[in-house]
Amino acid sequence: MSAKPQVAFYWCASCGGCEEAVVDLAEDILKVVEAVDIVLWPVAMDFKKADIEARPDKSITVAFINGAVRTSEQEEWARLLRRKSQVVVSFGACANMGGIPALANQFRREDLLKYIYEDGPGVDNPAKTRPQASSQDEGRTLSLPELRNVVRSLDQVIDVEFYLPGCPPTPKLIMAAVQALLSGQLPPKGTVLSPDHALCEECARKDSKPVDLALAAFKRPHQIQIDPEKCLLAQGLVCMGPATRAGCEAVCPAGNMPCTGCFGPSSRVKDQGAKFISSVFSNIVPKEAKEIDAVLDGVPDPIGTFYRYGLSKCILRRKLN
Amino acid sequence: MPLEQKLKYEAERDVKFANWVTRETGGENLRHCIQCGVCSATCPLSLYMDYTPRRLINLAREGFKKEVLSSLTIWLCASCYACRVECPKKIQVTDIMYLLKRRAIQEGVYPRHFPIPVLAKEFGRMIFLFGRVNETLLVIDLFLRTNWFRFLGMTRLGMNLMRTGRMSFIPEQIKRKRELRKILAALDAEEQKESAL
Amino acid sequence: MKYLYFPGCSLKGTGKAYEESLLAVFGALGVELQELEDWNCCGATAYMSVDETKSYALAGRILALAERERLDVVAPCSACYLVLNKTQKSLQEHPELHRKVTGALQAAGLDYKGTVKVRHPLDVLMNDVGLDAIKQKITSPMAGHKFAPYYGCQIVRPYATFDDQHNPVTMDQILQASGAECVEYPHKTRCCGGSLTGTVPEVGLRLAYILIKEAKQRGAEAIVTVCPLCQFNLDGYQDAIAKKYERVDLPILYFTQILGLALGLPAADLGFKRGIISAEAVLAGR
Amino acid sequence: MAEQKEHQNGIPRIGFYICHCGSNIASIIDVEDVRKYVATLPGVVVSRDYKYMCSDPGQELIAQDIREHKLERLVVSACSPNLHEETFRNAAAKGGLNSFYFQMVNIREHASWVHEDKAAATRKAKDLARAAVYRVRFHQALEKRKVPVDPNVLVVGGGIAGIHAALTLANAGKKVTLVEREATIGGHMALFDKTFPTMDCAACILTPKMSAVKSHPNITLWTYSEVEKVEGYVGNYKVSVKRKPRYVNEDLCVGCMACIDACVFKEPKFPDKFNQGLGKRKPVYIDFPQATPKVVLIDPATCIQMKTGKCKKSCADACDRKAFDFNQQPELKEIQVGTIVLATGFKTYDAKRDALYGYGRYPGVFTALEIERLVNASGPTLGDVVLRDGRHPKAVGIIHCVGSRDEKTNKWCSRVCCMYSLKLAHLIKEHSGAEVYNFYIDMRTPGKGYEEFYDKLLAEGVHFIRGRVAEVTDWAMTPEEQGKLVLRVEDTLAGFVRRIPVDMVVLATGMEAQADAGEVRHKFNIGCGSEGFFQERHPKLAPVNTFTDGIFIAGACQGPRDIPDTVAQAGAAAAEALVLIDAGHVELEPNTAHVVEEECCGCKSCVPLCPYSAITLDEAKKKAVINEVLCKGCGTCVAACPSGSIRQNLFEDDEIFSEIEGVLAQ
Amino acid sequence: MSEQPSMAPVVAAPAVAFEPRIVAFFCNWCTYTAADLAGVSRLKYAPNVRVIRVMCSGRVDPQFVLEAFAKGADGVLLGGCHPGDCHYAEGNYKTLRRMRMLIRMLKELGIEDGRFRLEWISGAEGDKVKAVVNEMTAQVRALGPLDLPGKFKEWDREMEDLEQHVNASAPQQEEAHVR
Ligand SMILES: Cc1cc2nc3c(=O)[nH]c(=O)nc-3n(C[C@H](O)[C@H](O)[C@H](O)COP(=O)(O)OP(=O)(O)OC[C@H]3O[C@@H](n4cnc5c(N)ncnc54)[C@H](O)[C@@H]3O)c2cc1C
Ligand SMILES: Cc1cc2nc3c(=O)[nH]c(=O)nc-3n(C[C@H](O)[C@H](O)[C@H](O)COP(=O)(O)OP(=O)(O)OC[C@H]3O[C@@H](n4cnc5c(N)ncnc54)[C@H](O)[C@@H]3O)c2cc1C
Ligand code: SF4
Ligand code: SF4
Ligand code: SF4
Ligand code: SF4
Ligand code: SF4
Ligand code: SF4
Ligand code: SF4
Ligand code: SF4
Repeated sequence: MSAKPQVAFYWCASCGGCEEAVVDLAEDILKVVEAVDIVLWPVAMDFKKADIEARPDKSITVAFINGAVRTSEQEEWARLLRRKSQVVVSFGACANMGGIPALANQFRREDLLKYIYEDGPGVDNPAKTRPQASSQDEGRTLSLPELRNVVRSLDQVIDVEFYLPGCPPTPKLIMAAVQALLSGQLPPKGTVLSPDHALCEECARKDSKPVDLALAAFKRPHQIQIDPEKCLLAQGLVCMGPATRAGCEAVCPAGNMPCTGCFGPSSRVKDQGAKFISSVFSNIVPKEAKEIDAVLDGVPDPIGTFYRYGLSKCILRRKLN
Repeated sequence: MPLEQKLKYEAERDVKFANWVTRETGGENLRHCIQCGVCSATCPLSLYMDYTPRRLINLAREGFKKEVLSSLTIWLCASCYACRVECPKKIQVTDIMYLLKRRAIQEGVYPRHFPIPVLAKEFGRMIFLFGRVNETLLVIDLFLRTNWFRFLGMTRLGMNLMRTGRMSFIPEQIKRKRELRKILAALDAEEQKESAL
Repeated sequence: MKYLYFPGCSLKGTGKAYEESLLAVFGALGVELQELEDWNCCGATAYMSVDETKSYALAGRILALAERERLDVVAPCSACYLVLNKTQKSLQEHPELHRKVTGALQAAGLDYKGTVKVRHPLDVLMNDVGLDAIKQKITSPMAGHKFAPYYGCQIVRPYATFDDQHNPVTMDQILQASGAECVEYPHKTRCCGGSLTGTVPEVGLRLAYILIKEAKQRGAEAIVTVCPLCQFNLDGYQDAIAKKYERVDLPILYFTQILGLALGLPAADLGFKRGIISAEAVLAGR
Repeated sequence: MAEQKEHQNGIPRIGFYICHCGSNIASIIDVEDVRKYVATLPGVVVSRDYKYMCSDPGQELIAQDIREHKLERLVVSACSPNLHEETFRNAAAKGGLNSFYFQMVNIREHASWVHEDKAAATRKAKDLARAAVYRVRFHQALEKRKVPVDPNVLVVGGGIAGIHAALTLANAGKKVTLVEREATIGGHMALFDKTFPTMDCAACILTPKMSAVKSHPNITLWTYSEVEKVEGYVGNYKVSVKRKPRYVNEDLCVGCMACIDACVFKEPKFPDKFNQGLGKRKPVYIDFPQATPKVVLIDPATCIQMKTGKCKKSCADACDRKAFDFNQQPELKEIQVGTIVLATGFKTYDAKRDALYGYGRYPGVFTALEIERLVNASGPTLGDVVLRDGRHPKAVGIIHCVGSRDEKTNKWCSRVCCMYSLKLAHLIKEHSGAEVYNFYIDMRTPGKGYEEFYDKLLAEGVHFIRGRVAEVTDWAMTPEEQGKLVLRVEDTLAGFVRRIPVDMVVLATGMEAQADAGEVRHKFNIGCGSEGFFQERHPKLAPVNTFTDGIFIAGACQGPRDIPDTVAQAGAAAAEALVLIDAGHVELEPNTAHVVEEECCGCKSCVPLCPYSAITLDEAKKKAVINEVLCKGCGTCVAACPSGSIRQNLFEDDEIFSEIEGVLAQ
Repeated sequence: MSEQPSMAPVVAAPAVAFEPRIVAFFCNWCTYTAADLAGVSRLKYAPNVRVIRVMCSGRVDPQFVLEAFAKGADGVLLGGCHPGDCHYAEGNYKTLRRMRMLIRMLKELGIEDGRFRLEWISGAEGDKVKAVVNEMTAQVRALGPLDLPGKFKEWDREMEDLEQHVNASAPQQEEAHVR
């Protein structure tokens, strides 16, 4: 076995963006590849589960796992890698907080399956067949991973040492993390590897944010001509910047789009959505319930807005039913 | 004149009755009465009553059932709501009068020669039969049942009403009597269920 | 403007003049009244003494029928007005009663959600039609006539919200709008003894006598009322009053009759001939 | 009994104490069971119960345990922290522990007194105790802030309460500003001829006090003035007062009243407010001869010069001292005080609201205040009791409880009207010889010499009829009722209804909060009870304190009361103010908020939320900063900071989260 | 000392009828005082509410409400001064605004309406404390237990088999994080 650190990459419920982010390291990736041995990287190389199972426990130096945990297979892999690795890094918004896949926590699994396999437009499935966890075909037993009732963040399934935030994490943060790991100068367990203050700090529009927002209406980006200089929140757009951890260098606001919160909250906040509500809505104009409600109507999908990347980490975890 | 004993013993009180009154709709805050007497003073009929409304309230909350149910007061009450509007403690005197009337009819202790309870019952019967009330028939019926002699004295009024076209001997009826009876029957059933409990 | 019309038993019987004049006046003012289909007796106050829940159910049926039409209900008879409003309130306040009554209604295929508004003609005239609109339509004002406005006990107490409980004024204003004068009549809401005159005449007659005498003393040529029971009681027993006290002979009219005259409607359409005490003086010159 | 355990690693050593409060707590809550249970919680090394924790031995017990068992945190389950939080903080300090390492659990007001089910109440007591035990771990050592107290005092309202409080403070050497809304001080008492029960002459006892106020070197008297704005906090209030223009220079006028004689209106023509409209006054007037200050003023609504600018101004000409100034403007004054006494008094119930009593409709119906003026030797009739048409009444009916003890209007008993009705009955009888009827529901005469006064009236032959009058009418049923006002009432003691004809009806209207009490209390940031009177901190133990430190209340603004009680309370309020002034400083709760600079992103979300503008943005650093002197610790900004960068002493997120966890853990 | 092994028997046996647990956040100046007043007046009300005192309803962070539910509350009551009466001038308006949004959120996440309630109760309204507590207790009782901790456990049960399977031969057991 070589002396280089052994590194694994794994993807759970992922869009591929996080993989892309690793590739986006450009020439830096070469440095990384040089410095380490990659023992698992499904997107790029072929490995077998049995190979990993065969390794001694804790023999992998660090595993980067991205994507939310949605199926039994992902769960199994996560546990397996946990067992084999010294350090697990939760990589990207989905792994950290459930991400986009966690929006499914607003629905019952049954309803989802029914829609996908029966009711959805374009579905042609008169027999109403659904994938089964295990089925017989020509005398063989075929098995499929099982869809879980709850979409989970990685740390709701296994213990995690560090978190790389972002959807996906920026190359800069990834590189910094890799260097820290290689150098062995590790922050305390549980650390999110980006600055622990909110995004406005990094945002070029910060100075144009008025002291008193006094919002009387909320808008969605397509409804207005967005002023490219002015604080987006001040324009009535729901910018999650103040409740979102910094580190992305405000790329979304720079691109004229409000922050949607993919970096998650600061370390002092348990629930990003609740905290955002508390800050922004305390400062709206009306005082009467009715008028307040009229303003709130400007945010038609509160869950999708405040928990776009974090429903798994909402204190309530999912919709009850 | 025979002497009447006015002393009351605790044994003569019917505590259950008092509790019943305060549990019925309308009687809930009866115990708050401060005996100010404004109900009696405002009542247009109190001058004929054997117990003024105030005294009746006190008798009821103390549980003097016999006195309360056999009093003329409850039958003299014309439901004008004056007392209820004036009462400083928002006691629903008129509704209390109603519930005492109902209880008196149930227990059959109302004054026999007094036509009002009869009228009330007759009224109910007519509604059950026709769904509406014909005042002419109601009055005739009433007098025939209580004091047909007085009826003769009223003929003048009758003639006047005939003359002005305000009297009719044909009862008005509703079309869907069944529907009405179903409603009333449903309530009877409910009541039976309750008493069975 | 369109309303459901709940006449109640009286307006079809002894109170015909009220119905006749009301329909005429509302017609003249362009207010449409649609009679509630297959209405039943509201139970008035008497039924309350026999069975509370059933009396609420009677009123409940009326409200349920009315709710289907999605119109406010106009209930001109004071007793009906009170009973219907009381039912509304009691159903709201007492969930148990609400359960029983709606249960019974449902047993008969009806339902009541509680959305009906019960209105009095005075309320409608005052708040929906408006005094100004009425004044504009007055063609033969009742100038020189003096009336005692008599509201009786049940319309403003205790459920009405459209006027003061102690000193109601809506009818005064309507009479004044029709050009008449109102005498100061402190008895306007006093009980007339109506429910007792027939049964305990000595009590009812006295109350009626006091009311009529006082109106007369204050210079009224008629008592004008809103309640068919009061009208019947005050009008019908004047012979008996004469026997017991003195002859008073004062016509007892409905406010709709006066308003009708002022609107220029023919007296014949306003039920004047139905009064036992004739109202010739009021009609003089018309 | 006690449970003691050894140290548990990582968690601070906690002492738990549960109070029986005699049987107040112990009769409902199984104190023993709670004590045993809490002993099992992590960190708890001492768990005791005691009969009266707040007693000296109770406090000593705590102090000793802290020393002996090296306690690091303290939890006491007893009554409301509003009552004894301070007591136990002190006990902690006595034992050498920082007083904020303490958490109080309220199992009396919030449990034993409000629940009947013993098991459930005990369960609740355990839950609450557990919450405190969890919470207290996160407590931090804090110090109270000390701020100096400005020795100057503001007294608002110049009735007998304000007068007495101002004089007491001034006599103690403190500088007092007395602000009165009307043109003269004196309040309601200045309207009375005699006062019950001793029947001393009101003027004889009041006017010397009024002039003492005017001449006292330590009192600044601002009449015809109102407080506009109050800022600051205990010990340091900044108050703006608006002085309304009298159009007469107060310093020049000596009150000779030559101007009033000289006014172009030869006769008084306008209703005299001071005399309840029973008399008339001119546009230039003085409320009454002993008005303090003795300075005339002009009513701009009736003065020709003020309305049209075209008057001969004979008044001004008649003034030797050239005191008139028709161009006077309102003046805004600012003062700095440390404490405030509110003595804004009451108003009487509007008798028109009881339509059936005919006030405003029948000229023979009067309010008690009007009668006070009629029987007053210096009133509009010089003490002659006459009807509005000049006749002398032969029979007078006094109706008690008008606008009192009536759920349609005011629920409460106004406390003084029985007594003043007796007083007026006596005076009317004395002045006019009329038959007097008092209609009462219950006769309430609790006070020194009060029942004796009632006894005297009984002997005088005044009629007392127990019953609430249903109506006053001019409608006669019998010849003797013709031309009279008839009262219809049930004589409840006789058991029948009576009609009683009289010539004059007196309505004993009750006492209500001032119409503007709601606004005034906002200005001073104190509370009102549901009846509208100012809310005291505790009905028995802190009757003149409010929930805002440094603001005290005295007299009828706190609730209906008579003059003896008013004066006693005014003295108490003055004493409370003196306590603060003499201590020289007050200690403020350290529950302020602060921004952790390196965490703050400068989003400014918090800045507009602070009601005291305590938060600003440091322009250089682009970070929010909180001025802890201005912060009053509401915590609104703390809850709102979207990145959790604001902390609040005593109410940290950790503390509250652990309290939530603790209260729900099972 | 060991970690509280004795805690289990303290909890009411499951056979007992459901008694809701309601966490209340009361502001110090109005609602907490009103609750004190209710006590001083010896008003009797349901023993289901546990009060957490804050200085102002404005201190109540929506996170607290969520946390209370997550830790086992069946209902959360928030009490502050009446609008216009806040001891801190306007804190309660801010509370109202943010809580209106929280209410929407709770609804979308399937928490029934009656479980969260915002009430303005002044220091003089001891009777209102009684009425509100009784009413809310009845309402929540009718809604039944929310029991989020139980639900969390139940949701995570779907992972148990696998966890055992993967770690069967593991030398030491990894701890699964719930949150
Ligand atoms: C008819 C009647 C008869 C009575 N007779 C007696 C009796 O015989 N004996 C007895 O003991 N008690 C009697 N009382 C009770 C007595 O009047 C009160 O106890 C006493 O007046 C209370 O004094 P106070 O200073 O609190 O209030 P007030 O006398 O009402 O004085 C309050 C003062 O504050 C001023 N003020 C109000 N608001 C403001 C403001 N915002 N800014 C500045 N100033 C303001 C007012 O102008 C007034 O001068 C009687 C009460 C009534 C109604
Ligand atoms: C049965 C009863 C029930 C009551 N209930 C209530 C209630 O529920 N609510 C309420 O508000 N009020 C109540 N009260 C009234 C209440 O008791 C008094 O208002 C209150 O106790 C008065 O307090 P005090 O300090 O003036 O007098 P006290 O309590 O009598 O105290 C006087 C103290 O002075 C001492 N003392 C006496 N003479 C001398 C001396 N010469 N030298 C030294 N010391 C001396 C005495 O020993 C005593 O300790 C009640 C009264 C009674 C009789
Ligand atoms: S965090 Fe964003 S980029 Fe990464 S897998 Fe999830 S959705 Fe894709
Ligand atoms: S645009 Fe968004 S991130 Fe930028 S300052 Fe405004 S709120 Fe903050
Ligand atoms: S009016 Fe009310 S309080 Fe007074 S005696 Fe009658 S019922 Fe009792
Ligand atoms: S409702 Fe009955 S008791 Fe009351 S005042 Fe009228 S008649 Fe008298
Ligand atoms: S500490 Fe509180 S509960 Fe205990 S004895 Fe003292 S007052 Fe009573
Ligand atoms: S003091 Fe007497 S008159 Fe005044 S409210 Fe009380 S009982 Fe009535
Ligand atoms: S809300 Fe928080 S992060 Fe924003 S400026 Fe204030 S303290 Fe800083
Ligand atoms: S805690 Fe309240 S008073 Fe203090 S700074 Fe924050 S908002 Fe202002």
